[in-house]
Amino acid sequence: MADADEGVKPANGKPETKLLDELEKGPWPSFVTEIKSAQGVTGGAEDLLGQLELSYEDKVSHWKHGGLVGVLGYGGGVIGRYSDVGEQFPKVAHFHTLRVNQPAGWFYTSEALRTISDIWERHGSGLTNMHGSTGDMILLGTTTDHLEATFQELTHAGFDLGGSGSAVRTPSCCVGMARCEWACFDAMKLCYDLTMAYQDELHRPALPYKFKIKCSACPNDCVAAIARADLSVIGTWKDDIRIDQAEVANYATAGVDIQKDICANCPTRCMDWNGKELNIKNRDCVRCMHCINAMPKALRPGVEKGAVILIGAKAPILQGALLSSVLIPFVAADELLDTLKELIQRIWDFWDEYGTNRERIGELIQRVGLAAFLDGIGLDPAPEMVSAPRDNPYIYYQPAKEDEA
Amino acid sequence: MADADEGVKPANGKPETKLLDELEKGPWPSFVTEIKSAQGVTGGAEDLLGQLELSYEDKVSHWKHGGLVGVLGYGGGVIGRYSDVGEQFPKVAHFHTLRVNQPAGWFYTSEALRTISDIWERHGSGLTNMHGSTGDMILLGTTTDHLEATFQELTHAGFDLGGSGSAVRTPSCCVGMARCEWACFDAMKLCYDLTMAYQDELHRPALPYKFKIKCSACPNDCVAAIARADLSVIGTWKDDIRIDQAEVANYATAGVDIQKDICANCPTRCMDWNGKELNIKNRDCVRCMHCINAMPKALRPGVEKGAVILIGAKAPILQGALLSSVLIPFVAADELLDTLKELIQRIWDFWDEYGTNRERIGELIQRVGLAAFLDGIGLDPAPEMVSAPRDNPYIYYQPAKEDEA
Amino acid sequence: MTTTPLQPRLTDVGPPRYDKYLPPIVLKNYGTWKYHETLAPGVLCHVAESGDRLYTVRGGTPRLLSIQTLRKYADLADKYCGGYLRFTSRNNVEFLLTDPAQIEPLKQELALLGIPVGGTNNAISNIVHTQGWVHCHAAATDASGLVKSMMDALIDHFTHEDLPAKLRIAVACCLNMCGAVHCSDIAILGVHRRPPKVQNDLLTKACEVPTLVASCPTGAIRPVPGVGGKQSVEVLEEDCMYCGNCFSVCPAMRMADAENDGLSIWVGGKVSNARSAPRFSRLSIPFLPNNPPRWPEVIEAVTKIVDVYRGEARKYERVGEWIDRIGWPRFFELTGFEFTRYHIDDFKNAGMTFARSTHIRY
Amino acid sequence: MTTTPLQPRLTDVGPPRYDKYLPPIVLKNYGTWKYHETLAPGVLCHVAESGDRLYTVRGGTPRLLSIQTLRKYADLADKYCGGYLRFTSRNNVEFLLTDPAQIEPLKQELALLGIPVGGTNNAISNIVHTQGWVHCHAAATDASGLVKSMMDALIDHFTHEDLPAKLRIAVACCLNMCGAVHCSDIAILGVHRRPPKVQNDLLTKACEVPTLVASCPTGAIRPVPGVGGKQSVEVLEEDCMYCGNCFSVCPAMRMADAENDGLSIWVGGKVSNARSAPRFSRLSIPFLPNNPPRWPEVIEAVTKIVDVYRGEARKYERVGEWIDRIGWPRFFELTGFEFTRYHIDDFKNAGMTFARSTHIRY
Ligand code: SRM
Ligand code: SRM
Ligand code: SRM
Ligand code: SRM
Ligand code: SF4
Ligand code: SF4
Ligand code: SF4
Ligand code: SF4
Ligand code: SF4
Ligand code: SF4
Ligand code: SF4
Ligand code: SF4
Repeated sequence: MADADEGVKPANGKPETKLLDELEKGPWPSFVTEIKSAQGVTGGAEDLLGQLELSYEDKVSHWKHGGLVGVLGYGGGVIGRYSDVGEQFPKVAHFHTLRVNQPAGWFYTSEALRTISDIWERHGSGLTNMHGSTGDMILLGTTTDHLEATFQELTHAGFDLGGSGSAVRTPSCCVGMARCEWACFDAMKLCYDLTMAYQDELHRPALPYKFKIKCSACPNDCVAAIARADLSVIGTWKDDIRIDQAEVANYATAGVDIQKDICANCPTRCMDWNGKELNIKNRDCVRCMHCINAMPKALRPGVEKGAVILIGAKAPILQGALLSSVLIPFVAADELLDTLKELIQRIWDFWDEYGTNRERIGELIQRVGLAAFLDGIGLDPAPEMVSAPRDNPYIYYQPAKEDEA
Repeated sequence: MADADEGVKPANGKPETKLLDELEKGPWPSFVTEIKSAQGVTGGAEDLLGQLELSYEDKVSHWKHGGLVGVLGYGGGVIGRYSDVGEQFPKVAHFHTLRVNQPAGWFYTSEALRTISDIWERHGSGLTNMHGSTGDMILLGTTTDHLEATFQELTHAGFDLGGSGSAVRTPSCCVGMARCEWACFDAMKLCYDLTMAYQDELHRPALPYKFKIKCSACPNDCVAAIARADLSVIGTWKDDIRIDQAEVANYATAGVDIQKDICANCPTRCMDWNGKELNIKNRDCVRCMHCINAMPKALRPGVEKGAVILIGAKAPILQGALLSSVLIPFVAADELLDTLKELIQRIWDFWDEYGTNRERIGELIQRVGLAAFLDGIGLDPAPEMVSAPRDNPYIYYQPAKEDEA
Repeated sequence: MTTTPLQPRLTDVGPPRYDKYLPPIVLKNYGTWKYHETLAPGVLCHVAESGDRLYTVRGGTPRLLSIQTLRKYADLADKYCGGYLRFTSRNNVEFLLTDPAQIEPLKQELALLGIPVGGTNNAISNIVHTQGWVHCHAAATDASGLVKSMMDALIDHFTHEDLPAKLRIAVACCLNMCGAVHCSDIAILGVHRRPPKVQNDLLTKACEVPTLVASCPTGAIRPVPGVGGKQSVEVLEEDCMYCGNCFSVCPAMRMADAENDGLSIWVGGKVSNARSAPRFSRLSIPFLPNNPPRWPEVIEAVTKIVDVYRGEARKYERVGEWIDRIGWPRFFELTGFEFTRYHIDDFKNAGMTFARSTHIRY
Repeated sequence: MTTTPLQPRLTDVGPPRYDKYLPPIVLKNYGTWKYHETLAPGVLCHVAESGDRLYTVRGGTPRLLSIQTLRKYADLADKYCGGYLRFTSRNNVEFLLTDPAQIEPLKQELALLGIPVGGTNNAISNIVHTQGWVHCHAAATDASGLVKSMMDALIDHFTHEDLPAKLRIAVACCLNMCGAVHCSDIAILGVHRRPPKVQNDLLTKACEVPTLVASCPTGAIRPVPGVGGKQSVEVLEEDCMYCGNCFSVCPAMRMADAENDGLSIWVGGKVSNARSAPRFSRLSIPFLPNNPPRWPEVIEAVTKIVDVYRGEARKYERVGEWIDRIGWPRFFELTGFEFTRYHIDDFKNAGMTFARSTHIRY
């Protein structure tokens, strides 16, 4: 380990940051510059810079596990963080983050941004993440005694904390109907409604482990729900793709090779192009979006819109990463909120009963089997739930067992 | 259970076979007729019929496990079988089968068939399977005292027993160069040479479990090696597919839709048809055979021929069915025998050391990991061995371990 | 039967040399075949670089053959083929001719003998199968009878090349799956649905308890004290999925159960590397009753699959490739088979079969 | 900092209503957008059924933003967008304009501020990343510094739409993979390569032994008697694959190791359902050293992948789809990366990744 005192804390009080300074060079906006620009606000940014420079020298993190810190009556929303070189960098000795629930679709007014900035100038390091990977606005670094005050100012400004711990995590969604022509349901509204429905579960951890909800309004999945949400709501449609043949022709004229670029890239090859008309066998279309993506002026999703509900995505630890898998193949847009609320309740009941500590819902399903999970939450099996039926003959036939009972 | 005495053994001595008689009706040749036609030979066929009728009534098998029966000095080649209704059907009370190693490619002369028939008339039920699933000629049913005599007559006629138990099993192969234009190596010769090389291992079980070898001379895999051989040798080629453009044009004239039937079915879409010439981007061709299969007069495998060596297929029990997977991506045809003999020895050494009782080689590889297996047999890892590299980050880095040691 | 020991005693002579029974035209053109043509269903013509032509007539067999029938084959080979014939990897018999004029007479004689000619190209070939009640202790069903009943129903697809592609059917009478039915376009599999009934006396005599315990894929067997101080076992019935492996290693674990044994049907497997990679068959119908001698429920189901496939698949699409294109939901819709909880995998790699995309057909 | 408690104390107010900060043009045309066009890299135009047009200018950010910068964004929004702006799911900032004449002035002002415009369509967008040494105890590497170094190298592909398709890069600083890097075209993952060093005093104070034992995916942790009669644990080093999950639940399991920590690189994942199904990224380089402040080895490797992909892939092919077509052997050949034993999976579903066909390119 380098001699920290020499390396990072010169006489003038501002840390010397030889290594980090390298990261102010180059064309991409620099996070080091950001940290430096907050140096005026509080000492936090300054000591953060010092500790970070030390990490760059040592090649290890200088943070320690946080304890249980938070605001009154909430069990989450704050990540406690302590420095293991706190004597050297006292202003980051405690350096907790607040997760602030973002507005749906990450829309702000200049006003809103300034309000947040002002609060964070009064109470924190002046540093943020816009946004955290789950979707929250992250207020990066403050001390325990400022948590409650920050919180109260936030709620009075119309903001609230997001989730952490074994709780519902801050739901997030794509921009959807606010700016996207492909939205098959109102992702921003649904995301908001669900967030409001689960304020208690979000703020007071009472689940076996974290539970993440993400809504993408079409199969392009611009919030990566399928990769990282315990419950993924992804828009789709049931009827035929709407085609404007004149616009198809325009694309062809403009140089799109309809056969090669569009038809040959269709996963089920359900399109035919005869040089004049594009014909889609909608029965075989899997709503992948490719043709629509490639010719947005010519093709549009159908009008019978809704969403697929998928379950169980998560990062690798413990039992290996999972992608969400289909739980309900289609729910009409206007039935989504009610269906989801009922479904989520049944899922939680099952999880509560059978889940072990720190077992994500996806892992529980892997452990007990999808069929048992469906039984448990009262859903009928459907072939859409699997990419293919089983190939192994190790079947636990139930009738035999029932006879015996 | 039905009253057997009433149902299947009337006064005249010949069993009444009401149910089986149903299976003499209909256009497909009947195995019941076959059994009946052997009734003259010995009592075996007769009592077999009786016992089988009983099974058809009872819906259970009336065979019991066999003990260790066999011929002098061999540990395999005979499947012992006893009836659990032996008092009723004394001529099948003992009813063992002999597995006779078939000639490569299942070629016979009328002479050879008659020789076998005569031996089996003298010593057995007069019933056979042409052939068993592994490939052997199956002589179906005799008593212990006839085994040795049958064996000796067989060896004097130039035949020998096949494998059973924890031994090398009778290798088998496709018709290959004897009648197929696509053969990329001499499957019949290789199969024969390997069979001869492992006579001892075939006849005297000394492996942890069964070990099956199958050779198909091209990727069509007409002996289903990849589905059921512990070691699969499957022919392929390295250079370009040979094209006769004139014949391609003939197929087109004859009604083959080259674009749709041929190009669009190519798994890597590496073919182009401009209405006149078929162009193959051989760099991307995975030697699937489809285009060649569909136009055998126009397309042929290249001339740099050899085989892929694959390992580990098996039926489901214990740990789930496995398909063979690539072990050596390419071995030139003339190096196959030597390469295989050396490889097999190394595989057996590893299996011998690390395999548990009744653990097929494929299961052992699953258990210890392919990389560890490769280390063990001294092969370098190659990307052709996997459909894709790992997706989980649970890597047992070795350097760290080595440092520590 | 008579017993005449021969001298000297020969061992390890191995099979006949690989070229011992090859017809002269094959020996001459070995490895130099150029292409082939199909002259009719079951009749192939292979053309060598030399220009020589070898004609093959393929006949269906019940696999279980008496020596009387083998001798008939030998007679036919002598009459038409200079004495040469072969069997195929799917238990058909092939007569190898050099004179094309002999094809028709041979076919007529085969017809008289009740031997159907066909099984080539996009036909249904012979059904690969196992011993069943004819010779195996483990069988949950008979194999030969099932095959006979099916081929009776499907024979027109053997004698006519009228399917989109090859269709391979196989039968195995228990989960050991002799014959590797697990990669067939349609596989019929005998299944038990009861845990083994432990026969204690036999067990203590005939079985090793540790081997027995280790034989269970799900760990459902555990040692318990038996009678007379010897160890026995008990089966945790909740954990047993009736695979029968314990019975394979120990006859005291009786599986057979007339009421509960039966058949399951699997579809979409393949072996060849043509177009798509080899793959396992997938569960189509979890259970049908054992209904000898003609298993009408099985015949109906298999015929249904063949008919739907024939009507819907595109040229060159094997069953599994066809289902890839139309999707499993549509397969169940078209066949009318029910999708049940049993179709959802719950063994080791189950998670890999969950539908991890929004690719859905409505 | 000052602390001013407010009255009444509000809780569970939730986030702002979903439509609270929407610009009037969005409120008017909500849910009735018709199509969009790209006017330039980073500049989109969405056209509503009503004919209204909404212009979006997308700027890159370092995600870690000071309030000074937020205020700058606010000023720009006031000046050009009636005060409205948004952030994207990949941490870019988007200015929402109704007057197309304002696009150029805005872009010029952004350029002055050093904010690059781009990231749309077939460009590289911003890199999703995590806390790293800036805020997390678990980090095996820094995230922000890596991202900055990479984006400096790749910025031309952000400002130009010059790739075959979208290319998504992500960084996670430990195997927890915050941000779900596991489905990225290119993922950079911080890794440990040493088993945890157990700190006994801390352990007995801060950790529950059963939870700790249960936390290990490979069962490498077992309880042993600790000092003073309290339980502690030991790590079976042979079984440890350095995932760090034990450290997540117990600070006494120290993972950080300056010498042995480093990076791995993964490729070919995707999230969208476009064309092919979503999929995980696959191991490309098992280990590169932690070399701050600029991680040249990582930059070189990532640049290599991007360059090869750009040169070889067809239009619309994401990285994984491109590799599907050319095969993994060729990927390793083209990039010059070594294929090692580490690339071969040995976790639970490993067998499913073995090459179970003869489909090989030579
Ligand atoms: C702040 C954030 C990363 C970021 O820089 O954006 C983050 C930071 C941490 N994550 Fe995470 N996770 C963050 C999004 C994610 C995501 C992505 C997502 O939510 O979409 C994932 C992958 C998806 C998933 O949940 O599976 C993720 C998977 C994890 C995991 C492993 C997952 C698991 O449940 O097994 C852990 C480990 C744990 O919970 O013990 C973890 C744990 C942590 C902890 C709390 C570390 C710990 O062990 O206590 C990190 C605190 C860092 C700090 O000091 O601030 N974090 N974490 C993200 C939350 C910001 C926000 O609220 O917006
Ligand atoms: C005769 C034959 C079926 C047939 O009617 O054709 C057969 C019959 C038996 N097989 Fe088999 N197997 C036969 C080919 C196969 C094949 C196919 C192959 O070899 O290509 C397989 C699947 C491939 C594989 O090996 O994985 C096969 C997989 C099994 C298994 C389960 C596999 C495993 O190793 O786990 C067993 C169970 C065992 O060995 O305990 C088994 C066990 C048996 C036993 C010995 C029953 C037992 O538990 O003792 C059967 C004896 C029946 C009898 O009374 O004659 N048989 N068995 C086949 C051998 C004929 C021949 O030599 O030509
Ligand atoms: C005679 C036999 C080899 C042998 O040594 O016995 C054989 C012979 C030929 N096979 Fe085969 N195949 C034979 C079993 C197989 C098997 C194994 C099996 O069925 O158990 C397969 C793998 C089946 C699978 O994938 O499940 C097999 C997959 C093929 C294919 C690939 C078909 C496909 O599209 O998937 C071809 C190519 C074709 O037919 O276009 C082929 C093509 C051929 C050709 C045309 C090769 C040639 O040029 O001579 C031969 C005649 C074809 C025919 O029957 O239509 N052969 N062929 C086997 C005849 C069995 C039978 O009696 O029906
Ligand atoms: C703004 C944003 C949503 C939001 O609520 O924030 C968004 C917006 C749009 N996405 Fe997206 N996507 C956004 C993140 C994503 C993500 C998530 C991610 O990257 O983490 C994905 C999944 C990526 C993946 O598969 O790994 C995503 C996959 C797509 C696709 C599918 C591309 C493909 O071929 O795989 C399209 C269609 C296309 O671009 O042709 C698409 C198309 C679009 C369109 C064209 C939709 C529209 O008509 O408005 C929008 C502008 C496109 C653009 O950036 O080129 N969007 N899009 C996100 C911008 C992130 C950024 O700053 O770069
Ligand atoms: S997920 Fe679909 S609806 Fe949502 S922003 Fe992306 S493309 Fe638009
Ligand atoms: S949405 Fe996808 S599957 Fe449907 S027609 Fe278009 S490209 Fe094909
Ligand atoms: S595997 Fe190939 S070489 Fe052998 S018979 Fe079949 S098609 Fe011919
Ligand atoms: S052999 Fe298969 S992969 Fe190769 S060109 Fe022909 S169809 Fe394509
Ligand atoms: S499949 Fe089972 S019952 Fe049939 S022969 Fe093989 S071991 Fe015997
Ligand atoms: S039948 Fe199979 S699962 Fe049941 S006890 Fe026997 S070995 Fe175990
Ligand atoms: S990926 Fe690991 S190190 Fe990075 S923020 Fe998440 S938990 Fe911390
Ligand atoms: S690092 Fe992971 S594998 Fe190693 S002991 Fe800890 S939990 Fe187990």
